[in-house]
Amino acid sequence: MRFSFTEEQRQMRDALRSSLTESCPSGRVRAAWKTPDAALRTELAEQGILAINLPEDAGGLGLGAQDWVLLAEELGLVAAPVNLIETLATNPTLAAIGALDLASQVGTGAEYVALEEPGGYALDADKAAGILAVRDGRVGWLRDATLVAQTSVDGTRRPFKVDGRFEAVDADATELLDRAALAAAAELVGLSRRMLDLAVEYSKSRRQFGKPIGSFQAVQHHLVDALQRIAFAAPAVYRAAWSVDTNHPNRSVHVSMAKVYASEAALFTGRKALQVHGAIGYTFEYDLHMWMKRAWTLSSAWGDVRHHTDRVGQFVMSGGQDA
Amino acid sequence: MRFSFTEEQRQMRDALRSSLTESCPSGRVRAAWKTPDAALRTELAEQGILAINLPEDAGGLGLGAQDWVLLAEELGLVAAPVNLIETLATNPTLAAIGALDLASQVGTGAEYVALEEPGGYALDADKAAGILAVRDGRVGWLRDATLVAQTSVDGTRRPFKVDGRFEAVDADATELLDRAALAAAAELVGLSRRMLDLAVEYSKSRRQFGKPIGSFQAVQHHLVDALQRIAFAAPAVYRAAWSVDTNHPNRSVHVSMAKVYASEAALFTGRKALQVHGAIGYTFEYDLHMWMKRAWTLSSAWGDVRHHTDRVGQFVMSGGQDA
Amino acid sequence: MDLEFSDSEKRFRDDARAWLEANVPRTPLKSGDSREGFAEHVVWEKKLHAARWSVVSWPAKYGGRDASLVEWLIFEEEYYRSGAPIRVTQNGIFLLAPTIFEFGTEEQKERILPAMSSAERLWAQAWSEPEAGSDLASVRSHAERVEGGWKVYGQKTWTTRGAFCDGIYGLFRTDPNSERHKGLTYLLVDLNQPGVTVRPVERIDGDESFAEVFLDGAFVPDANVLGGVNQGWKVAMSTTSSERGLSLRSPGRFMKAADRLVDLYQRRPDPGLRDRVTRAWMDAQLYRLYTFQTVTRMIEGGEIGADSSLNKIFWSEMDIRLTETALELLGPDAELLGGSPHAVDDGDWMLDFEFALAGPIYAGTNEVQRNIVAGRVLDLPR
Amino acid sequence: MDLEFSDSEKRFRDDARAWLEANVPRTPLKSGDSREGFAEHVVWEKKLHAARWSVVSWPAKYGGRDASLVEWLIFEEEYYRSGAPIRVTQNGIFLLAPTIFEFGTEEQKERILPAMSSAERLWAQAWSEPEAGSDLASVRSHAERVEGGWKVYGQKTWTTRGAFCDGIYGLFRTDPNSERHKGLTYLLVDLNQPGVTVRPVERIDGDESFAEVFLDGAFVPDANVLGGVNQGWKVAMSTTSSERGLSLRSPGRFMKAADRLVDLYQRRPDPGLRDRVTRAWMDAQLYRLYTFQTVTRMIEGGEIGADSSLNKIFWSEMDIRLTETALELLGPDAELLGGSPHAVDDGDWMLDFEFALAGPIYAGTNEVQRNIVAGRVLDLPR
Repeated sequence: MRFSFTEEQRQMRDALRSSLTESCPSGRVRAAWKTPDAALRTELAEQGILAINLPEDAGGLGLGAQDWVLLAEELGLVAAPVNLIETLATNPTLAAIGALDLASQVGTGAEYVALEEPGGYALDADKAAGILAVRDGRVGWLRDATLVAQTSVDGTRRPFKVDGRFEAVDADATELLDRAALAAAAELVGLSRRMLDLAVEYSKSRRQFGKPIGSFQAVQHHLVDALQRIAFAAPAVYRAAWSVDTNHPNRSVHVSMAKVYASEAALFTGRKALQVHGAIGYTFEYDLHMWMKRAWTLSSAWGDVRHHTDRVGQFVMSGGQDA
Repeated sequence: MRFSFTEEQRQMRDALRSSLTESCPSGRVRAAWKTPDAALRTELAEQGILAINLPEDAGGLGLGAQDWVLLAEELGLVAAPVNLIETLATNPTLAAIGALDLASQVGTGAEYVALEEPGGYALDADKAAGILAVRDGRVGWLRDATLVAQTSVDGTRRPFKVDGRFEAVDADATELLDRAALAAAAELVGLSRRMLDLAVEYSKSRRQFGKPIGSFQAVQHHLVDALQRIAFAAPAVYRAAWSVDTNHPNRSVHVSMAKVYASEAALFTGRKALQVHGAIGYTFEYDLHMWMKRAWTLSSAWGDVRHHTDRVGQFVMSGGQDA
Repeated sequence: MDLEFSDSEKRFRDDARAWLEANVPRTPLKSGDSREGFAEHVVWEKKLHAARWSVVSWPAKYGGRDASLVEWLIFEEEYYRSGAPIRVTQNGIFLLAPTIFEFGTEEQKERILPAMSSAERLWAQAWSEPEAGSDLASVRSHAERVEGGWKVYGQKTWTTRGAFCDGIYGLFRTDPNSERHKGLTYLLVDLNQPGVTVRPVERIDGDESFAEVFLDGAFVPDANVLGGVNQGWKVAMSTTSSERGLSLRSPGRFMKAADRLVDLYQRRPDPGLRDRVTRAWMDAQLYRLYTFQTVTRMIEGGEIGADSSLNKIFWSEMDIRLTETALELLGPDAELLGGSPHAVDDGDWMLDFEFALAGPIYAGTNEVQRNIVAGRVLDLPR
Repeated sequence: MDLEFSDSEKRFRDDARAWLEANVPRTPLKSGDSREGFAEHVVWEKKLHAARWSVVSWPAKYGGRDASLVEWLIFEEEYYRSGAPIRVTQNGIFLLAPTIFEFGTEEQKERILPAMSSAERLWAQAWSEPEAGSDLASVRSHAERVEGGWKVYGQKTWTTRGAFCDGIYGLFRTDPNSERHKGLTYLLVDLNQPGVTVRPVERIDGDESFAEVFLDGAFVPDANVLGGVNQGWKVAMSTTSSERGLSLRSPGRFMKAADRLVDLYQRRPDPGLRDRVTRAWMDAQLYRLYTFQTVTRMIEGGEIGADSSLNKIFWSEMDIRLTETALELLGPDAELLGGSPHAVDDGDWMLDFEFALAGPIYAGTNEVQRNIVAGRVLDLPR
């Protein structure tokens, strides 16, 4: 029993944090609301992140969820305008079906494979070399797809309603969607951490009634409650990464728990952060809303709280044990 | 549109408050945990309260729910160890089935008619001249009843599991149970008000960290949140009284709303009051727990929050309108 | 107690409903918080006024119908029920006007109120400043005495629709040696004059309805002092009490929202959310009951007082619960904005949710409201 | 990351489970918080000790097995899973002992710990006083210097099972000129001596496990000073940190409660409460994960620190949600106490709920815990 990351995993996290702090300030996120940020995929590819969980014969690092979960969290921390979730989810599927050429091109950032969310939308489907989808419990390609562009409340997301000829492949659908839900949960933890940081910093500098608002117990307790949810969501996410890597018999239950707690932590933290900020947080000019909107969308994408609670409920009510 | 009580109704309320403040201090409630307080029924009878909603030809005052709802609230305020709910509920039923002799004896306090709660228990059934029950939507007497005594967490309540030969009578079951739920809701509002008062007073006198705990924002906001729930539950209860009197087409919906909000206000206020008190509130010697336990029992008796929410839900989802 | 409406109240409702059904635009207007939409809304306001529905509770001489408070609530219910456009005049007619009725001179009433009810001149509130949000007494904007009036200096923020309105109202420090609540004056400032710069600020929902107003020597004639020099705090408290009380959010708004939510549930049922949908409907009804109780108390000579703070806490948090429930029903469709081909209800729920999130912030944060109730109602120590 | 248990950990679990299955009393004991039940529980504690299961993580020489923290958690899981009696020794072994391990002399360890692990001498905490609850630094009980030790005076309250135990531990003001955190000393006071009066205080659940302890010149030998004269605050903070941290409420307790709740749901299903039952189960699992993460950090050289406050907030509020859900499932049966012929699960859920309600109060109220996190973790200003 050892519930911690390796030194190497933490170093990869730290390295990505350094590079993103430099390369992906909030202004870059804001710019991506106007113009999609194609360069960011390339930059991540250069750091090996798009190929992290591809096999070596597809140019990948052959690593697993425990290795990328902290990186996905980092992308949340900066609200990076890039679809890493889809890539982390589909990479092992591409390898499993032997699409190694395509996989290696995804790894270099030359190509992008879209994945239809369970809700029926696929991000950036117009730029995808292929669209994977799950239909009736099976994975497959959507060929000759028709795309209907939608507008998301998060301006960096470009969802399309997709439909097409379904061409089944031999891959595990639950594994695929579990990876996506896990990556989303990790991003949500990162988003939450940053929203809390913003609110804590603001509460120290903003003065009302002659003192910093962060000295008022009501504000303090809002922030502590958010911290508590984040602090407890994180181990659920990390455990799920281990369960994905080890293909634990209760993997899906663990992923669902991760998604539930991470979604709720992000929604709760967003609300409390906005409340602590007051009107400034309600402006487009201030950064908070970009994190908050990503939190709203990721918490309902890849299975929302109801969906994942229900999945755990089915396990528990049928006598499932996890201790 | 006039949503207020008459001067007369308020005077009756004030008169009962004066008399109960004198006659029913918390020590009397405490004593009733050991020995049932038979005298209190007689005292209420002498003030006409047991006969308030009996017709004049049964020695009653011929008044309605709008006249007794504030009185039930007063009984809650002092946690009076008496089953007024059953009497307020069954009186009109006794009149409706022509049991005027029995009704007049209930009105004088000489007899007591028990009413089986929807959960299957009847209070003080061993002392009852008769036990009314609702089975399959019909009202009737339980004749030759077997009684199995239970122990309630509220030591002033003496529930019995009852069964017997069901002898149907010609009375409206929903009306009967609506009156009981309304009376319970009113008592819950009174219980809540007193628990809040106790907590407010305690928070002003108890000092920690060099000041009254009532000056801490966290404590203040606990108490305000309780006050808000009580302040909003009360009009729901008062409206339901009017709807009972006018036999409003949406009477049951209004009663359910009253019971839901009053139950939640009482449960919430109890929790917050206990938290504000700390350990002292957790002792048997201190009064708070007697109010709190009555709140626990009355919130689940006569239809709990789930039951009444569901009843409103059926109305709403079937297109019911109430404006 | 009589919770039936009187025959005349019922007739009033029928009249309002009939007019609204005949006149409410069938195609929704553009957002009243955008410049283009604002103009469309002003046209609608003028139409309302022409039929004497713009300010039903005002005296007829100012454009109203002398309606009772109950009738006003009935009108509000019908207004929201009909799906009529939001009132871009609301910060004038609901927040400034009650203060003018209470503190204004006859001259002010006759000059300001008819132009307000007819939407000739639109008013924006200017309470907040960069250093004064919930802490209203820390305003720094000030006014200097000049011939015939005042010159005003400073910065006001979050003046909703300030970029489109004609005037603002707010507090200015008129006694430079004063502190906090003292030495403040309630002034009405014309925005169409030199010394005024208005910078629109985009909100998170994409509308540009916030504005920052920079004042650098704009002139305010003595006639635009409301309630006396250095009396501003008292006058403003009256306004904020109206703001928090009855008029800011009437029950009809939430009853309509709850009905829409029930309708959404019926189209996308999810048994796990049924109780929450029911509760949202119940909450809206409860808010209506509470309001009728308050109105009765006012009619019988009572006051709103600090109850308006309980009120504000209730509706603002109810609105969030309600809209959150809608988003949960929508699940992955929740994120789609209006204009998206697959958006449900044209994406309105997300906009409603975003707007609801502002509820616990504006008009005095809910933390401040709870402090007010703790001190004034529960008499808790500071 | 390796979330599997090692083979030796699995063997440890198997051993514990086997012994508990063979030895846990089949008929539940009377409440350990009643005098009669307490005696029964002490018999059980001695049996636990005889098989060396009473303090698994202690060194063998004090009665333990030198078990790791992970093994201790495993033991706790098995202990609760087996339905074994509550530990009436817990305020000694979980709260006092860690402080003795950290601050005690060798003599103290050898004298106190074996008698504690064998349930020869049972200890009660004496933190609270009438004027010192969450504000521990305001203790008024004091100790006067005498030949060979101290005489103690004052009143301690809420000393759980104080009426049945042999000794108490707590803070006393030893420097009469000191204030607040200074001049306090951590003393161990024998209750079986003149100058000690113990008054049982009944709790709301009917047990008499609270006690008030009146001290009027009782003697404390120098050997019972823990950690040095006037060093009491530092020593006590160590204890309360243990108290709030790992040992007070181990995950096994809530996992067992969640399993019982799922079982209750299966007997009395109510789809409207299904998600909440599921959530209770998830919460217990989450608490386990959080604890394993903390234990790993400690094993790797880290400290609990203020995280223990987050921990306490979580489990105490989870426990209330869990037991409230059970009561809602029970509906009108919830009020029936044990002994009632129709009580479900012998009325345990109501007792569990009542006990859960105390969670946000004892061991430092949750308000104080939130203040601690705000200050120490978020570094918010005072």
